[in-house]
Amino acid sequence: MHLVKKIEIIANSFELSKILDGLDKSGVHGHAVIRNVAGKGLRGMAEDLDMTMLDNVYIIAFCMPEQIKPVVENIRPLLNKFGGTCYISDVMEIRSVKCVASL
Amino acid sequence: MHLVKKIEIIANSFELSKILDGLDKSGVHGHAVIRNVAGKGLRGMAEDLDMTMLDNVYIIAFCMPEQIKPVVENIRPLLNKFGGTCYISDVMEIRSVKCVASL
Amino acid sequence: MHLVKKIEIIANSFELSKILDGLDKSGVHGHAVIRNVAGKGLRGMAEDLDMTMLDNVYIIAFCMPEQIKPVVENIRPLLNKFGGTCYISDVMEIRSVKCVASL
Amino acid sequence: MDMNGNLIMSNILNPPVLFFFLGMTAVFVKSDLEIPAPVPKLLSLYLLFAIGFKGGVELIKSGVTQEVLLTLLAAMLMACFVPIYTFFILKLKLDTYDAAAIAATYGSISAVTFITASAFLTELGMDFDGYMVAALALMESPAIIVGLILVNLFTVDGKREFAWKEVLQEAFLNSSVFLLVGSLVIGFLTGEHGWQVLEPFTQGMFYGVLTFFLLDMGLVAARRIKDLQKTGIFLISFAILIPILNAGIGLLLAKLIGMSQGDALLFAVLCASASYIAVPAAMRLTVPEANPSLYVSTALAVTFPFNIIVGIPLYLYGINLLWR
Amino acid sequence: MDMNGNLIMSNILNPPVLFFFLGMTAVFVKSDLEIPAPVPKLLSLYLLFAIGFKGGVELIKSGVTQEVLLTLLAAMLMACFVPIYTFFILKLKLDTYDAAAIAATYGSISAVTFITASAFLTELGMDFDGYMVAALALMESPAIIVGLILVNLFTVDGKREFAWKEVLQEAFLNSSVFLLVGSLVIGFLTGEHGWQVLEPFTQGMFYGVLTFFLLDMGLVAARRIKDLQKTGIFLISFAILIPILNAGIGLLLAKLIGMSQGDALLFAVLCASASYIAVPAAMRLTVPEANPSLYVSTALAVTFPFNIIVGIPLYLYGINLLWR
Amino acid sequence: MDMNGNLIMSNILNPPVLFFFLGMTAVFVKSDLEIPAPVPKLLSLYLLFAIGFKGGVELIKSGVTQEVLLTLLAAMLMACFVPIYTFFILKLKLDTYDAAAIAATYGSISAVTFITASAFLTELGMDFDGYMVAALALMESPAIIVGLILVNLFTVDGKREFAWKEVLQEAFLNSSVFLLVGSLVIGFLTGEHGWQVLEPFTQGMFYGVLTFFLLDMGLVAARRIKDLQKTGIFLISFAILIPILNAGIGLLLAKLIGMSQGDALLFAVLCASASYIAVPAAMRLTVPEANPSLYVSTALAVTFPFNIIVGIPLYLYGINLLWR
Ligand SMILES: Nc1ncnc2c1ncn2[C@@H]1O[C@H](COP(=O)(O)O)[C@@H](O)[C@H]1O
Ligand SMILES: Nc1ncnc2c1ncn2[C@@H]1O[C@H](COP(=O)(O)O)[C@@H](O)[C@H]1O
Ligand SMILES: Nc1ncnc2c1ncn2[C@@H]1O[C@H](COP(=O)(O)O)[C@@H](O)[C@H]1O
Ligand code: NA
Ligand code: NA
Ligand code: NA
Repeated sequence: MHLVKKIEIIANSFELSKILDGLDKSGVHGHAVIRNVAGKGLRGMAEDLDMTMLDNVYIIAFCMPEQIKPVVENIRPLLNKFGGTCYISDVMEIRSVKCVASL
Repeated sequence: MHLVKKIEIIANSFELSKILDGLDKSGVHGHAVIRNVAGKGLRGMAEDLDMTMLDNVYIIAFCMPEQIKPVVENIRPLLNKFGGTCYISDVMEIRSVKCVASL
Repeated sequence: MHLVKKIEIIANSFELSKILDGLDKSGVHGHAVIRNVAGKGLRGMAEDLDMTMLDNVYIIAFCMPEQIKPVVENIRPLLNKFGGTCYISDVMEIRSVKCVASL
Repeated sequence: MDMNGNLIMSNILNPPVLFFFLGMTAVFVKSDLEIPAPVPKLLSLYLLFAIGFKGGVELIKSGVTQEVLLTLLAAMLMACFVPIYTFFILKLKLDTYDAAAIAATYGSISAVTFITASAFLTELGMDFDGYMVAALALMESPAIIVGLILVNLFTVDGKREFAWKEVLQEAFLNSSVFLLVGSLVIGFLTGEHGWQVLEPFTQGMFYGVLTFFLLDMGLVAARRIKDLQKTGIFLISFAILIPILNAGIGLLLAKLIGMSQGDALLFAVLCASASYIAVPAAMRLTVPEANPSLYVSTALAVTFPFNIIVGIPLYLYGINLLWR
Repeated sequence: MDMNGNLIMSNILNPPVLFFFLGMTAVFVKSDLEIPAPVPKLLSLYLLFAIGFKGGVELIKSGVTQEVLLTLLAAMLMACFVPIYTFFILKLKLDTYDAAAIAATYGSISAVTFITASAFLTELGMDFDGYMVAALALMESPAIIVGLILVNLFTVDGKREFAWKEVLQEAFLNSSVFLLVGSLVIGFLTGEHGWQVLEPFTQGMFYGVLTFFLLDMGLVAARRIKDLQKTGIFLISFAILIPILNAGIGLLLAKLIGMSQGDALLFAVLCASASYIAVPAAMRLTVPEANPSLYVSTALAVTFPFNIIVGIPLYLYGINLLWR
Repeated sequence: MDMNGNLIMSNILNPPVLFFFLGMTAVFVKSDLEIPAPVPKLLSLYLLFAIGFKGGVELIKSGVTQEVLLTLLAAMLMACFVPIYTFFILKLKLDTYDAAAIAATYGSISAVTFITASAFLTELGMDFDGYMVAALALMESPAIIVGLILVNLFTVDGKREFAWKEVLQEAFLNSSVFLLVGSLVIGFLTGEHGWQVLEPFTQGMFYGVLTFFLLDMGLVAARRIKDLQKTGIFLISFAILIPILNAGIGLLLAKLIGMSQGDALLFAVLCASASYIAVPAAMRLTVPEANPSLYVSTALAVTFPFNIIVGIPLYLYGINLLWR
């Protein structure tokens, strides 16, 4: 097992493609997306979900520690413009044939 | 980037409003909620999902470290009474115009 | 509060029962499952979701630190064969009547 | 017995019951068939909407007569009586919390069983009255309250603090009761005119949706069956015998107040059925000490299939005897 | 006034409107009734599909006459005029961003309000033309563009860089407009023959699905009502008075170009209604500075219920006066 | 050729095919139109339920004659022959794993293509037999087994341990096969009587649901098209030519055993179509070495649209020639 970084982003669903592009540009090509996330942030409730298209997505991406810097640079402007939050933490990856750290 | 705390709660969906109230009272106003979470805990499977209304929710909230104490005080009684689990970990927040740490 | 381990697994939905069996065998009996997770990994997009049955699940399980070793042993072969990723991190558990650490 | 056998066969050879079997079979042979959430919830909302609306439309035709009031009174009575008497039977083997929760489950009703019975009547060409839907709505909640009172009376920490407001809300405003009563009232208000415009939706598709829904119920019930091992023989017998007993009492009451045969069957089915949605939700909230897998599994994996497959034609057989 | 009262009553006693009330009531009494996602989205896709297809089939019958072109021209005109004049009213109290976003919301339309009005007409036995659906489609997008131009003109950092490509895409290819126009074109291409095979699906179930959908709209609208406290009396008055005004202008225009009564009602409803789906989505993307709870809540919690309950019969009353 | 052109046109001008185009267009113009999960799954369950049930009801009318048995035999034959011969073609360019997976995909069938063809026949007023649904069910699974045997024979690590129990389960009890066969049996058991009560649901809505579903299939197919770049010209040609070849073989066989024209079309379509649900799921499980984007994308983005748009009328043209 070895250390990798976990990126968690919660944002409005319309930002999704922009954020995934941002991750991709930063060299983070793997991700998982959970849709239909309700929530409350600084811009008020996102409760109507798919009715008013104001629902959130929860994006998880695991990457190598050195990729964090470009990710921050690419994602921060999006958060500043459209809202949403991004957090980074440490996790250990179980080595498998194809894993983040083996790339 | 600066340190904030991540709170993760998995509980039955009927506890949701009580838990969100508890977070709110503790000064944690932002949260994200994922519904329709299946699972198995100490009270058995939650598989029937929306059929028998025994499905779970997964609640994520990021907050300042000093808010953890009141959160624990407010949430623990709910977990003791109705079940569910609550975990806390460290994450780094990407500073954006409006972020937890900038409040 | 005391330290427990968080296991996160993202894998194709058809692996779900195998993975849950693996966790169970390792002594980890509690888990939560989020379905309909879209994503991109090394085997390409999982976008068609329930149409082509290539959607992912996101499995979360909290356990005692000493359970990690058997979990890795049981899960790694599945990841090697069918794909998917598994990560482990440290979290603090809020003690409640019935919690992982109280078992 | 021949007649009874015939009734069972003609019940079983109905698409809804056969699809219920198909769902159970899928679980037994480990097929990966599943009706993904939230489809089952959508179907059940539709069924409540359609049955409530139809009941309301027919209620305005029949009017609120003495017959109606007697029926509703009988319904109320059974909804209070059943949880009380079953509680004491259950106490023989279980602790107060579990006994009260299961008693409440059996005091309340299963709308799907009712709907399946009404579809069965329609097929046999037997009439029933729209106000039976009102009885259905009325019988859903009282058992929840009775159950809680029982817990209050029979637990040592006498002064258990219940959030009564919350309990009443859960009992009378939970989504099934609310939608059923709401649709009934709207059906009543819009009457024949409203019926005509909604007919292709509420009537035409009704039988098909019920069939599809029972496919899912079969899946859900069968998945619950493995829970039954832990439940023990006492509860399994309870889950079959008590419905028969309740149906019997219901039929006698129905005969007494002179219900029609169709109404009597529906009433018996209401008495015999157990709740696996509203009451479990309320019980987890208000009696968290009780074990959900006990009250959900007995209601869902034993009583529900029993009523759908054997109960409905059996009670009809009873009616044939009593009303002759 | 008596006539008007009658119209309101006969509108209110319709299942769709009553179920809208039921949804609102559920929120007020804190019932846990909810239509789980993504069912509301499915229902709204269905409604757009059905209304678009029907409109297309009828358009091929009527042909593209001068009448049609005049109607579409009037629609275009109102879609551009409304956001401009309301922007200046809103600027009196709000900043440019919020004013432009709300103006765009009211310049666009609500398909559900249109559909409810068309169901109301059908019940009253009043005819309307299929090409009104084309007007509906045409009025959805222009306000988004107008709103953005207003932001561009009235903010200090004059040279705001808009991703125009993205904006136009959002305006003209968002899922509602796309599905509506697509279904219209397909209806036009397949004509009477396509209509017959799809009829049980697009026509038979239509009224029922609308009813069910309005139940959900009631839930959504009522949940938004608490947001209104922060909105203030200015916006609430705006959200009632401007629709009436717009409907009035619409009716005069309709009279001028000689629309039929049914078409005039639909046109008035288009002018009076505000978008709570397409425009909010576009505004969050293009004017993130504006506060979504302002433009969503006024459109959804005030204007939408007002139009559904009071507006539709009120505008019909106006037609009765003007067309006499 | 004129006749063929006419057939293509009258096929293309059908609502289902036009909505399929609309879905593809939505992706090409980057509209955000989407049918949210799990709606597509619900629609496909409905279609299997309806077609299976109808097939069963009709099977009881026709009885199990020699004709039926011959048809099922032919179906079985093609389901085993196609994966074997295509495997060797594919091996020319691909490794064993990918070749076996793709071969299995083309040996199996696509229920939606079959259903679209049957809707097309209904519109043309051409009859077909209910037992073709049994052929459909029968042809879904064998290719999975054949594919695995091929992998076993042609990979170096000869003694690959397959969990055969799991494989057979996946092959014969996967949700599509299970629901289809189950509905067929239930239709057979309930017969005309069951048909009548379910008719508004299984028949009335059928065409509309198919249309709506094809809208989603258009979205899904078009999203897959970008994968085709990596696929290369060999596989794309394969995905068009092999279906035509298979349909041709199917037609000859059909002529040989004397099928009716309607049945022959359905049989040709079964031979020509490729599975993008059951087989891919089984292959990911049993041959994880194969690249899913190869076998899913060719089946979904090339063969499926080809069959829906060009294939069905083309095969009918062939029938016109052969049966003349
Ligand atoms: N402190 C927080 N913890 C968890 N989720 C949050 C938090 N703040 C915001 N969110 C999520 O991020 C979404 C957008 O936030 P915002 O841009 O602040 O409106 C919200 O709807 C929440 O789902
Ligand atoms: N150890 C665990 N890891 C992950 N999720 C858990 C764990 N224990 C319980 N849960 C989740 O919490 C829900 C309620 O747990 P319980 O109150 O123990 O029945 C379960 O249905 C699971 O979804
Ligand atoms: N680096 C990553 N970060 C987050 N999720 C991932 C990552 N890599 C793979 N996944 C998820 O795991 C699934 C299976 O991955 P794979 O086996 O590599 O195709 C993908 O569809 C993603 O949802
Ligand atoms: Na009962
Ligand atoms: Na407007
Ligand atoms: Na084939």
